Amino acid sequence: MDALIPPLLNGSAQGALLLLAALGLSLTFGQMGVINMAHGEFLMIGAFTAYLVQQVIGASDLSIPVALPVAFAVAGLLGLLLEVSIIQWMYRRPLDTLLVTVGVSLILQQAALQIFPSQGVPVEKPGWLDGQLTILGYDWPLRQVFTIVLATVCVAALAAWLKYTSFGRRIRATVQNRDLAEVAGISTRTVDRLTFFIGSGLAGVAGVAASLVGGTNSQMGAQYIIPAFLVVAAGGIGQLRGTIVAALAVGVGLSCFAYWTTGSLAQVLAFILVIVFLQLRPQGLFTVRTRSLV
Amino acid sequence: MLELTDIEAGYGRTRVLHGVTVPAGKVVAVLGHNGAGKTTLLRVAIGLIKPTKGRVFFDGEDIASLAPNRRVARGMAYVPQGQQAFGQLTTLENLQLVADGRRRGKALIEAQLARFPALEQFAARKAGLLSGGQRQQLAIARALITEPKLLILDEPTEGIQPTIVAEIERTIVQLAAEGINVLLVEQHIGFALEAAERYVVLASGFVTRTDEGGSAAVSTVRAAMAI
Amino acid sequence: GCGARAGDEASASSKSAGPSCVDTSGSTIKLGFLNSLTGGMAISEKTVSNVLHMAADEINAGGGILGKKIQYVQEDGATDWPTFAEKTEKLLTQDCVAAIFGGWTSSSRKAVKPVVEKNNGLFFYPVQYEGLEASPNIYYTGATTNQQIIPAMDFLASKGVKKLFLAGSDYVFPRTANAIIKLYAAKLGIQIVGEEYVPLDKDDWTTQVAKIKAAKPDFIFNTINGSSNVGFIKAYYDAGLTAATTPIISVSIAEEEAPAMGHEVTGHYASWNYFQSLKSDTNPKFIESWKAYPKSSGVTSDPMEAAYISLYLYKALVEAAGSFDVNAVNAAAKSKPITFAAPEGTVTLDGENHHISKPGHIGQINASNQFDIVWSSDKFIKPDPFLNGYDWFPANVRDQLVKAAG
Amino acid sequence: MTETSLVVTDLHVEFSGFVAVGGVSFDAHPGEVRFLIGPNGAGKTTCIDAITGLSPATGSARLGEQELLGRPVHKIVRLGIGRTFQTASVFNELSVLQNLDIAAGRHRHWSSLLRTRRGVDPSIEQALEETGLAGELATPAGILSHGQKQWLEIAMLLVQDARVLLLDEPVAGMSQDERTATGELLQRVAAKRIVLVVEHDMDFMRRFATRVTVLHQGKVLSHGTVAEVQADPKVQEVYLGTAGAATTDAMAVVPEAAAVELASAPEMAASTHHEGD
Amino acid sequence: MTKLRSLFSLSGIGVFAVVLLAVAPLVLTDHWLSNLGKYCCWAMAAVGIGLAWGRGGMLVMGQGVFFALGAYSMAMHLTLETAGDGVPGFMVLYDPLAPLPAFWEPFRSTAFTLVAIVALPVVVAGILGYALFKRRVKGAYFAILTQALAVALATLISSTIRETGGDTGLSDFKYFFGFVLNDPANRSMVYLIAAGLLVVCLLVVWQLYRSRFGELLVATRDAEERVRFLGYDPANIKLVAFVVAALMASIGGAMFVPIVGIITPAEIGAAASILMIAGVAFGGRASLFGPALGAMAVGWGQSSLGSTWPDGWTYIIGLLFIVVILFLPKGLSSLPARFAAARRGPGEQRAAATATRQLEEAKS
Ligand SMILES: Nc1ncnc2c1ncn2[C@@H]1O[C@H](COP(=O)(O)OP(=O)(O)OP(=O)(O)O)[C@@H](O)[C@H]1O
Ligand SMILES: Nc1ncnc2c1ncn2[C@@H]1O[C@H](COP(=O)(O)OP(=O)(O)OP(=O)(O)O)[C@@H](O)[C@H]1O
Ligand SMILES: NC(N)=O
Ligand SMILES: [Mg+2]
Ligand SMILES: [Mg+2]
Repeated sequence: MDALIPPLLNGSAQGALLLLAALGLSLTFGQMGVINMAHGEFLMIGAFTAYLVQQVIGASDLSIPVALPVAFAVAGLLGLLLEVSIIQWMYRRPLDTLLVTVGVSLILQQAALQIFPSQGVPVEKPGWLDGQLTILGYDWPLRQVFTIVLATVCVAALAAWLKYTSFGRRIRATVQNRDLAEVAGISTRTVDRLTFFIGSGLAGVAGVAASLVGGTNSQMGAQYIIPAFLVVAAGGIGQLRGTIVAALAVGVGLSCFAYWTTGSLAQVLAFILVIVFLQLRPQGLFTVRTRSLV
Repeated sequence: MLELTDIEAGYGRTRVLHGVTVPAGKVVAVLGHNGAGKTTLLRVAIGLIKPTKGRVFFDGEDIASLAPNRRVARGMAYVPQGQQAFGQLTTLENLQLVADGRRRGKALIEAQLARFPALEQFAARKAGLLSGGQRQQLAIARALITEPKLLILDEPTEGIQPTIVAEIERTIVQLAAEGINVLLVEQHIGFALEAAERYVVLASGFVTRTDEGGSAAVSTVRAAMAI
Repeated sequence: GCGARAGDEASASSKSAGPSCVDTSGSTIKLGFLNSLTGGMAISEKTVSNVLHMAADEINAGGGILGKKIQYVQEDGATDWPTFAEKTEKLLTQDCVAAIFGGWTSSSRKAVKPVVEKNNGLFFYPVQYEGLEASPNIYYTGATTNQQIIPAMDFLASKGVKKLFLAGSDYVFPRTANAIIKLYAAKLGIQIVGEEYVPLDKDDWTTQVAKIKAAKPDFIFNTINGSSNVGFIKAYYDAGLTAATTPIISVSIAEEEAPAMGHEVTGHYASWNYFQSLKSDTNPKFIESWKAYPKSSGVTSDPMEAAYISLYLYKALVEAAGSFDVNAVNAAAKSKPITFAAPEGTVTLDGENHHISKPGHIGQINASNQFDIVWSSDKFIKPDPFLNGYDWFPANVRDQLVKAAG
Repeated sequence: MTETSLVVTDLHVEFSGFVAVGGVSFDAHPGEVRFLIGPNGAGKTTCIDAITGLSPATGSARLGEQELLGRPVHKIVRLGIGRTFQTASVFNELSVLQNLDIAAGRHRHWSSLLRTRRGVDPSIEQALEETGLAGELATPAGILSHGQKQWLEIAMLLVQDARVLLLDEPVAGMSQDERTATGELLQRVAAKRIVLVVEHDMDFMRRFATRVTVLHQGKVLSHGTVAEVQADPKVQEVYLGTAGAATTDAMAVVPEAAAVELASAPEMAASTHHEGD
Repeated sequence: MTKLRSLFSLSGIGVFAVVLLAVAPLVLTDHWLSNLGKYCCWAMAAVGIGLAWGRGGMLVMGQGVFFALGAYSMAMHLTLETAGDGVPGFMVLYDPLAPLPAFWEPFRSTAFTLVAIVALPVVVAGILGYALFKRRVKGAYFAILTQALAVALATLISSTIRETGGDTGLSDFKYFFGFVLNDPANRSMVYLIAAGLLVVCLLVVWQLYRSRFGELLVATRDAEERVRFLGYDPANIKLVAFVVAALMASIGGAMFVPIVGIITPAEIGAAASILMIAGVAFGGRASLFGPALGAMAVGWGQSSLGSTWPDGWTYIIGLLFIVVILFLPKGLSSLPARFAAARRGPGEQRAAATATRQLEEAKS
């Protein structure tokens, strides 16, 4: 039990954070096909926003609840800016979006390094997140529980939005065939912008959660980007439930490996396992097939 | 209703259409060999290609600057060539996509499912898994759901079984009778001429003949196509 | 045509260290500054770089070195060790600088070392490190192990610590430091109840902290570098650990880092040779100048101080030698004791191993993120990078290392 | 008949519970233009998919002595099976010549892959003539029109020297003249090869089919000569409707002379490619 | 016409070779010559990426993995050569008593090392590529997967400090197959080997591009499934390109070590792998010279702009990515053709005359 429960508890929180980081990607990458390598920097922007909110209203109990929507809006607007200025010209060559956004991510990192103190900024945990929950005799930090709750809320909201509004359909239609979507009466531009806004905004929310876990600095986004992509890919492109399962699996896996071996090796093992999994199931956990040939 | 005048258009530096004019008419047929530019012309009409020259009038208004989805909102509908559907969406979702936000959306879908039994049968199947003809039926149903004022059809019966071809041909005639305009590209010259009030023959991107439909002789048309 | 082969060493070394291209004829002298201004380590190194600029300005205002104004060439090591090597070579052979100042991680130093040795240049390294090194072309102004790690262990022993947990970043300094800690702990009768490493660029410590919590140590020895510390501290407090129950002693959290943790860290300890709170004759002036400096971060810290004095040390060396020539400088270092009134006190250079004597201090973090000094070594500690004076350090390892270092 | 034939026996294809093809048997021999017709969704394309290894199937599909089912796609092709697709797919970035050269590659030794192409294979030249694409030699295939792409696909099959040609709606979207030309091309090709055509154009079928198999809901509904099939009331009910009897299409009024005149390929080419001249 | 173009390219390679092998050693200082050697190593990897990505459509974002295979093979050998009979110094540091790890032992042998530099990438890329391509992993999946591999390998090396030197890397090599590395004459010899190998890489892709394989590769890029129906297994076609690319990266990595004198996980991880791609995209992914020249330009930019303007350099490289991909998806090497096309004007593009001429030419 001692070797199982703690990594399970830790791991689900780690998975929840990964899920938050991957959620936006499951929209912009999974649904729209844009490989946004600057997603990690949107997350970073969310974290810096949390810091700025704390600077303005103080590190009170309210600061994090306030920071969440603000970070969503700030990161979302930046995402929108990126879409309007660059991504919109690239929908017909999705692989190239990867390279363009690598450029964006380099620029955002450097800008953050120059705007904020180079050693990073402190984001403080509100008092109500101090303490632990006792589960089966094991302490579960409230901060971890909070991350899980936040991820659950975001997932539920996103799922509901995709399911109960026609928007989900429109996103998928737009990605599959822009011309056809356009002649089916869908304003593909609106769809693109809104999707990118929400996807980037979710990265901002993830950034607030991440700011409570590690350092808030120019490099923080780089830690999340590849695992987040792996999670989306392993879950099956465009499959929300796949992303959820994959994120939790990777989080718990990372934590278990780190518990049983070392932190560094855990990273390697988790990566290798996802890669092997993707090799076995190249379309991810949940697959959609069509007959179309090319 | 729809009128294209002196259209020049193409892809990149390749010019495909050279001063093409399509008159207004209830049912207008565009005829021509492979590669004559028929599809290109229809893409100009719906707005997927911006013409380099010429004007596009719809309801007496110049719509050249409107995006396709705005044109659809004004009552144009387009069935592209090649059995196109949103493969990852189910048949029903393909229809809901265009019915969303319309009054009586459900009823409109029902009506089309009744018209095409195969679609009803496979409503829950991903459209990408449908057979070619089923997909084509889906494409037509999708266009009809929008209750268009003008229907643009690019070889709508291609790949469809004869009984349903007959159904579609009947539908076209019926729609025309109901006052819906149709711009039709069709290889079945016989039917096209029968249904069309006017027709245009394209050859290598030039209009080689424009005339009244109905009584026109197939041989005249064929001659014009071969110029 | 082919050059020298293994075996004809003599001809090779004479060829490689060609005549220096340093130009000492003008009214200025070129120095190279080399730190990571971009990439992950910029977080720590930018301040060091800034303080070097300040020292150069000060020295220039005071008339320069041997009457020559410092003209510095700034290079970016970009947190990439091969880049450090490339830039070192560039500074020495293209810019012809008389000496290079900078670096932070031991990795960067290890990349620079062969290049300065090959070109017979000079490199001044300002950060505490794992020892076991002494290059004729490097001067070390940060602490070696017997000036920081060993005092920290002595302090822990004096507090009656029985169980110690080691947490570090996964690279050469923490690994080596912990290897030494383990040897010394065995001697002191302190039990090491666990050892955890996380890569420098990762900062999720939650699982490792869970392990620490389970191991119930009396103290945690922290050799984590850079922003990974933030994640460590956050996970530590999330888990309900506190300074009262499980204090941390750190060798890389200083005045600069303490307020950046996102959690107050009052009550924890750090082992350094310099604290801003240190009372010495020269410290107030140093703090004041730094606070007034345009690119200032407001607080001073040990690595900054070590960088600051490295430039003054160089000035002292050159003036003692009366020349910028490397061999002359090294000879001067050997022949007469070079001392310098540093903010940490009057330090003396060891001409043999190129390290300086330093006072050992343990500070405890207070509410204003400054350090209250709670323990000090009775005198300045002589640098002993190879731990010759410590019998618990295995002689065969020392021999092998010396041999491997050539 | 001594030449190898394509024999399909009791072919089954199932997609997660849905039976797309449920026990279809038919055969095709060199010298005939074999037609496979049936309502949309009857399983025609799926049959071809199964034979070419695209869909997993049970039953048997043999070319001569060789069982085809269960082999990977490219191995089946190497046995001499070639196909076209309902929606034409060619290599858009490559020129017509390059497309054909690649198609011809199956017979070359692998080492020739590393060498540069010198000259145009006679088979390619012939295929270009046959399909009237000679003028489009250097055109990137991506900018060919719909019909031209279909010809290119047929030409690729020709140079591939496939023993079996499976053509999925090869004349869809072609004008009448082009249909005629294509049909005649197929007749010529069929002299030495097995040709299986899926089509909904009944006039085309009437003109060129030797034997017809009708599928319906994954089963064989009927088979026989054109006349036999057309007369079958079951076929009329589910598929032909009135088209079985009536001649709505222009084909009926095409003067024989015109068709003959159009059959010669170069003129056909001239009529389809523009700008170039 | 095609023939002419390919001869033109060949003479281009000739000029390139003369510049690299004869002119550069005469005009450059030792420092810049060794920098140029470093760029050549990146250029080798880039030439491979051009083949795999530009022609084959496989966005290989983890060439660092293969770069590492060559680099670490070489570095282990050179480390052992420097250490003589003993255990390398850094290993003593972390665990004085443990022996040399078993996988180091064979790298004492020169022959084994040379074989490993060639065989390791072939075997690893072969197995990996076979697994991925047979399972039809492609597009973004492939890109992310290969990138993840590079990250995983870099992390693995970082976390095995005693076995591999960890994050600090391997450095301080004294000899290169018996030659003293500090000797300037030997250093220019090492440079010449690297430059020569780059020229060989260019010749290899030159022949591949003009061969039928080159056309097939493009066909596979455009319509992989369709290729299957022509009797080819696209997996094999892609595999060949992938393996060749891996081999080039490995050789580049191997030469990187004696030239730069240090190898660390940072040189093979995500950022390094992406930078290799930056050069290729910048120069022109599908062209012959684009990838090599692009990689060299990026390397040079890093050395020189990184010096004069360290803060700005990151912005420049970032903007480079954006501007080039956005406006010049075919890289700088497409500029001349663009200008030419613009001058020629519309209409003539599909000139039948050209086609006929080509047919005639091809027939003869
Ligand atoms: N995307 C494109 N880029 C360049 N040229 C194109 C493109 N699409 C079509 N063309 C060219 O434009 C011309 C007209 O094509 P279009 O598709 O309009 O013909 P069509 O009359 O619809 O033929 P079909 O009956 O075969 O469908 C053709 O010669 C074709 O090569
Ligand atoms: N992968 C699949 N998964 C599920 N159903 C499929 C799949 N492939 C085909 N089907 C179904 O099998 C049936 C037969 O399809 P097929 O494409 O063979 O029809 P077809 O006879 O070629 O029709 P058409 O004349 O319209 O081209 C259709 O109902 C189709 O929806
Ligand atoms: N020397 C250090 N802290 O790396
Ligand atoms: Mg068309
Ligand atoms: Mg079909």
